[in-house]
Amino acid sequence: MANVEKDALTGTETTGHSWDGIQELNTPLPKWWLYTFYACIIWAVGYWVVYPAWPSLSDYTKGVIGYSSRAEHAKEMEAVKASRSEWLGKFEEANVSDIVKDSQLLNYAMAGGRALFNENCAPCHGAGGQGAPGFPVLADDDWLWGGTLESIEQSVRFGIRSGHEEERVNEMPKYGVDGLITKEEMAAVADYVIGGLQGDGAGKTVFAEQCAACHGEDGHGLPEMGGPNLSDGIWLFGAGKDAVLAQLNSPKHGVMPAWQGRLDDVSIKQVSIYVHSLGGGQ
Amino acid sequence: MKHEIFEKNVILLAIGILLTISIGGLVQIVPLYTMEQTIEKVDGIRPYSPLELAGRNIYIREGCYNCHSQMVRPFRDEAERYGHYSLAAESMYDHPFQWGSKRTGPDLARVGGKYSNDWHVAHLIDPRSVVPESIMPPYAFLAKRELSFDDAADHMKTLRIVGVPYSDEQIATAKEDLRIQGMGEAGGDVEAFLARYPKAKIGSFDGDAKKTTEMDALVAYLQMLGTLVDFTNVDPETLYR
Amino acid sequence: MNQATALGTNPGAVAYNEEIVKKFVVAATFWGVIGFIAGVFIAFQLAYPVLNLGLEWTTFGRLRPVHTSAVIFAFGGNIMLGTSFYVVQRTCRVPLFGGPMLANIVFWGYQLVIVLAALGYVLGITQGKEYAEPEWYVDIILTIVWVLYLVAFAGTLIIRKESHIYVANWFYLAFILTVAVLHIGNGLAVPVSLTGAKSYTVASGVQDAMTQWWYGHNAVGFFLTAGFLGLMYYFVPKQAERPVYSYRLSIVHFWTLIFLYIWAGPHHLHYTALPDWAQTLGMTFSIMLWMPSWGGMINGIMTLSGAWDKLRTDPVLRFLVAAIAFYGMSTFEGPAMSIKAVNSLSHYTDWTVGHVHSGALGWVAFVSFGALYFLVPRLWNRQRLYSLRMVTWHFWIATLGIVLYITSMWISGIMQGLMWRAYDSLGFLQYSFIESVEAMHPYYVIRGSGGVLFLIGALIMVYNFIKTIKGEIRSEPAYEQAPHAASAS
Amino acid sequence: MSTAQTSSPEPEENVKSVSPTMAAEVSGDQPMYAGRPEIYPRSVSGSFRTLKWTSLWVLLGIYHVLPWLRWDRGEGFPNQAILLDIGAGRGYIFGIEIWPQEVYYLTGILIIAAVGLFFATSLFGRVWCGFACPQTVWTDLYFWVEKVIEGDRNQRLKLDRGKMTLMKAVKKVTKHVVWLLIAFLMSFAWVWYFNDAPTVTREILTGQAGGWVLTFIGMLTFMTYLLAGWAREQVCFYMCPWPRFQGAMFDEDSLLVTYEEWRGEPRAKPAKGGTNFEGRGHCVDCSACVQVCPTGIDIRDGSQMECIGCALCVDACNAVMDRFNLPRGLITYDSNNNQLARSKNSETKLRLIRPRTIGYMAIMLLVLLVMVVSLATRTRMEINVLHDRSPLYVNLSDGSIRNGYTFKILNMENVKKDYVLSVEGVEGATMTVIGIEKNGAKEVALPVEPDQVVPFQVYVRAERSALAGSSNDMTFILKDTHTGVVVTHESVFRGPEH
Repeated sequence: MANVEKDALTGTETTGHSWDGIQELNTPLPKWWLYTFYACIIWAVGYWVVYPAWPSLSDYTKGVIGYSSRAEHAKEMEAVKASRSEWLGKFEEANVSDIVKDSQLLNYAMAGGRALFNENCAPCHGAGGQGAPGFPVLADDDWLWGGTLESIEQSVRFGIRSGHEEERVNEMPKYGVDGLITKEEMAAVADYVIGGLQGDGAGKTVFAEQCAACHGEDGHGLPEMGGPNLSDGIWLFGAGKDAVLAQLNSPKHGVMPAWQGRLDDVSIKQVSIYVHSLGGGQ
Repeated sequence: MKHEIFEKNVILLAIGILLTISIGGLVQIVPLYTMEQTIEKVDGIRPYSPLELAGRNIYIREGCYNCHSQMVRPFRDEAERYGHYSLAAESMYDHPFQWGSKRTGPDLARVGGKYSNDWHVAHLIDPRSVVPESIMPPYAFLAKRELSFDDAADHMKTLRIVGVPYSDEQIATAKEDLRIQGMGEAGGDVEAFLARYPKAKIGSFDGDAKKTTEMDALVAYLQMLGTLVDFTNVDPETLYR
Repeated sequence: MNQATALGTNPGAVAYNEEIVKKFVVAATFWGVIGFIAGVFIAFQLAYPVLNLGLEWTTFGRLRPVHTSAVIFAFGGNIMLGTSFYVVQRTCRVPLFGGPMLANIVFWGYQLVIVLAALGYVLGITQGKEYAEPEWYVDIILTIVWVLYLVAFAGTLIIRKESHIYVANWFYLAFILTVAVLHIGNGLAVPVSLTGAKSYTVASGVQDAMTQWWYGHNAVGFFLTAGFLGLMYYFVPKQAERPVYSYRLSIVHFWTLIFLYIWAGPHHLHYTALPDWAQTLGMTFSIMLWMPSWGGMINGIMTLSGAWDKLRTDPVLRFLVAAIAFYGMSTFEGPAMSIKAVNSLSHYTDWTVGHVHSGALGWVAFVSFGALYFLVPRLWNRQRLYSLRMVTWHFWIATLGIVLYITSMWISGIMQGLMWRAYDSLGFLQYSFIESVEAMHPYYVIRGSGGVLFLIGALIMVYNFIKTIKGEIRSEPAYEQAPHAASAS
Repeated sequence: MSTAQTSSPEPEENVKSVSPTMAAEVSGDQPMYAGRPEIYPRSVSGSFRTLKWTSLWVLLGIYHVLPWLRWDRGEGFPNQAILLDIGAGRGYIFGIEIWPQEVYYLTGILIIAAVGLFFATSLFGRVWCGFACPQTVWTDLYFWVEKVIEGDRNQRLKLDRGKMTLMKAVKKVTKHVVWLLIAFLMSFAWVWYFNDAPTVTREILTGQAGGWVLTFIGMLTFMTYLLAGWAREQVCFYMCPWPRFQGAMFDEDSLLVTYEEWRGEPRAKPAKGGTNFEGRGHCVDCSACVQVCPTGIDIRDGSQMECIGCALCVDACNAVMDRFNLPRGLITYDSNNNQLARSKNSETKLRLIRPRTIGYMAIMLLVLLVMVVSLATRTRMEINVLHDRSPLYVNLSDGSIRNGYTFKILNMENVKKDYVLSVEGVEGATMTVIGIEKNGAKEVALPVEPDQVVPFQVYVRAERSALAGSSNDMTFILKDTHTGVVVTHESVFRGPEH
């Protein structure tokens, strides 16, 4: 190499080249740099042995401990479940109205109930119990079968028209299809109902004869038998005269499964408490 | 020093560089195409309906990915906050992917069905009218602008070229499907539409049934995110890889 | 250095094309300021969302790519193109290959790409892939411009008059070639129609994610690291007037750096739906990358070590030293953050943003400022910069800005990550997401203020340049070194 | 431009004594890699050495003793004055308790630390590196151990060059054991800050400590031993970013360890018994400054990155100057400007107050002020309110509107609190709280246990007529009935479009 010079300051040789006045020294690399680099490589190789690492076109090396981030996660979630078992005992012993009196248990039930609700109930009742046409809103104060904790727990446990032996069930007659009342009577009672149950016409008479038994004299509903409140402007199968007429003609009936058997006892309590809270906690 | 040959020959240096930098990318990318288990075998994944696709394009246009991820990681806190971890299968028809890299706002991979349509619309129009602490920009203009997606079929054909299995039927009914999903029964045969796009959310999302706006499209997209796979029917061990 | 003569003199009398470098210098300065302003603006949008202005063109979502593209590709890109043209000519002792015509096409083509891309973002035309937002038609123009750039650069190397290719040019060449490969690989897309802007990427889902971060990480690796190392290898020894520390180290760290860097992409996808094996590779290669990255730092800093006494009197050298320090810090922090356990906390948070900016503000911008301060008086043939004192003030103010930026983002990121995974005593999530957003407010204000300081520094630089180019000299106390023996008696 | 190399009359000799980083001079085929040349610093005494000892013992003392201070916080709360309880997410600093969302104080501390470093450097150069950095402190301590066991510079040189004997082996083993013990103590103390110190000490000594504690101790012991025992000055040369930042932070008025080259050169060994310093420099070329340097450099080569500013060479040189009856300060703490002035015999000026230092001061004071004010005025109760998203609002059967809120109260005090919640902004609004208030009231009493975060499900109900539009601003007001302190939280009440 030509023009190898010695740098006066460091005593190291240059490579002998110069580019636009820039020269290069030929200093050996520091050892620690090399060793640290080696250490990183050795660590990496070790890591490859232990963990999934190198792919082929169809598979990859699995690593000696058979690690999978998703399997780890599943294990962690199992552990979380197990850690909650002490709470489960408390839930098994207490009934729902005792649970809500204990603020810790209540918070626990709310958190657990929310998760259960989102998983199991939200598909029909909507997130937060916002409801959908044909699926009751659970976030308001209008309860078809009663809004107390116990009523809700029973609805959840045994379902509505679920076929369970303790199901909640009722049936509205097919006034139109079966010709139980005339077209005119139907129109009159529909007007009466959407008119806010006011006035004294034919509609009121029909209502008193045909409807009051289930919906109550004043139309405020009879939750014991699942007769909906017709006076509150909250409509399960749609508002307006057409919807009311359709229901009179050939009523739709919602079905909710019995959750006993699908969810364990503790889960049913939790979800009932959560649903109860959605409605404001009657 | 043997290194001189590189220092004296540009072509050799260039070839050396190209070879050196090629290895990593090839080893990491190619097997993702050839290895079968890369994309989990789960039921329910389908291509986007035309309205969802339009919504997704708006999502991309507005740069939502700058602040929202769509990738739930397999951690306890994320499972409890967002839901089941995301699968590769769930974004297999995403051209491009929108996993994101920053959570200035929350993850959206499973936002579908979590909140009401009303909330989404109010929130997009003015985020602080529902969440006072929010720092999200307002997107009121989406509600005012009618969706222009007349070339939905062209978009779907393009996607078919890059591998999304849209059927001829789906492409032929693109315009109709757009209408049905944005208007419900008034737009056409809902059942046939649902057969083409199972689990799609139908209805006027912004509450105005007369026209389909960009807001409708975006909310339709948001409301289906992460809802296609029913995890109660999936054996978790089949997802390990 | 003799201050009395102009700095641009060219003793070799080779007719270097310096007009083109001037253009790039002006463009880089201009876009830099635009990019910094955009950054400050969107930073404050996060603190005060009313700044989104209720207009569709000014939302954070549309302006953020304007900021990132402006600083990376417009500011950084013009710096890279400009300095590479300057360096390659001088270290090959020949004028630029292809003549002024080719160089001008590259320059104007590149500016066109920037303008088209930025306009697109504001109007909502984006491919939706970070740092690769431009749609297909811009991608195509960029590809053509880039190939022409390669021709001009490699052509100059081929016709060189020096026997060996200087190390700076290895890095520049690796930068040009790799960026081309990455750009094409990640940009593959099918347009919906030839008359419309919209296209769909060829890859989807997990493959697209991998491709994107193969690109995204190596945009950092080859654009902002390898490319700027090339810059460093010229301007540091030049300004310090010292030989490069170690030629051997150059070789070892060059090849190991470019080989290992390309593997690190999957660390952006830890714990995602990317298969575990790919994540392992991403993490392990990131760790192995640590020493090769530091090789560049050692070569830079040890080159400067012989000129340490100049630091008190050479403000340009300050920028270069601080840049290398920030480079060392970021390339340590990076591997640390690539460790899966750390990443599970840091990912998706502001920590990443802070990390990127310690590299971007501290390394890329500072080394660029150093190069610009070196180039301007030389290109315009001035005796010196208008004011060296103002360079110093630029430095003091900018470093304070970085301190505010990094500390706030660091803490906010860690806090965000901790809040997301915090559990209460019953074992339920302690914080809702929005609480973490609310908690970010003070940090966003501090970060924005840091950005303002950084911007003020850059504006001082612009003023200094305008005055320098006008040929003015500020009357100020000169920087004088303490006497050495020779001058003592 | 003249640099150091032209000024050294005998560069070869210089080279030998300088540059521990450089490999031995090998012409032709040099090795690819070179190890670290061992440095054998000689012990020295003087004012800077005293300062360095003081700083070392004070800092080590504070570090090891601080976690043992106690502070009474009442029943059920840690009584350690300084404790970072990661598991519980609490930080305790004497009377101050920090919750996770208050970590922004840490930002303030970091900013002050960074600006403080800039500030100190602009005044006195690398004082941090020379006197306070943990790397310096422990390395210095290790040097001292080395000296006590193996003797001073010359004895150590001899020992290392000599053959392995029993004595040598004993010395070496002893040294490393002591080093490891110091490292162990260092890591032990680290753990005290994150656990109750007496408890964790007992646990470790009785073998009951958890895996994390042991892992930390093991790692930190190893790192301290490696860095202070083996890597030493290489950490400062190659790895640490602060030397570079500090290098960039010097200005002409910063006081640095400086060799007065204009006075010292040309250097020469004095003639026997010579006191005549006519026609030559004051440097007697005794190389004392080189021998005492912990990083093995020659300060006479000028300011260098490798210099950590510990000023031991000042002490060494002053002793020599005294012996020759020459003025002290051939190597001195001085600024560039003063050196210029001194060399021209003009007036020197210590410029500690200058725009830059004032600026740094101002920033530090400002940040400090903000921190103090916010600490002094912070309330130890906080509320977080999350408005329900589905449904946004509910129509009730009597036509009124109800909104749901997830309401969280943070009681950051160590006593049980009774709060009263009310709302403002929506006419006639009443609240129900699940599990607490069933019927709707304008004020609801909410009890919260000490140091707890408690969530409540709150429903607010209002008449349709009270609403101005679909979104109504509403404020929650929480009052501490004991102290009267009030905190408010802005929220919204949603209703249908009118």
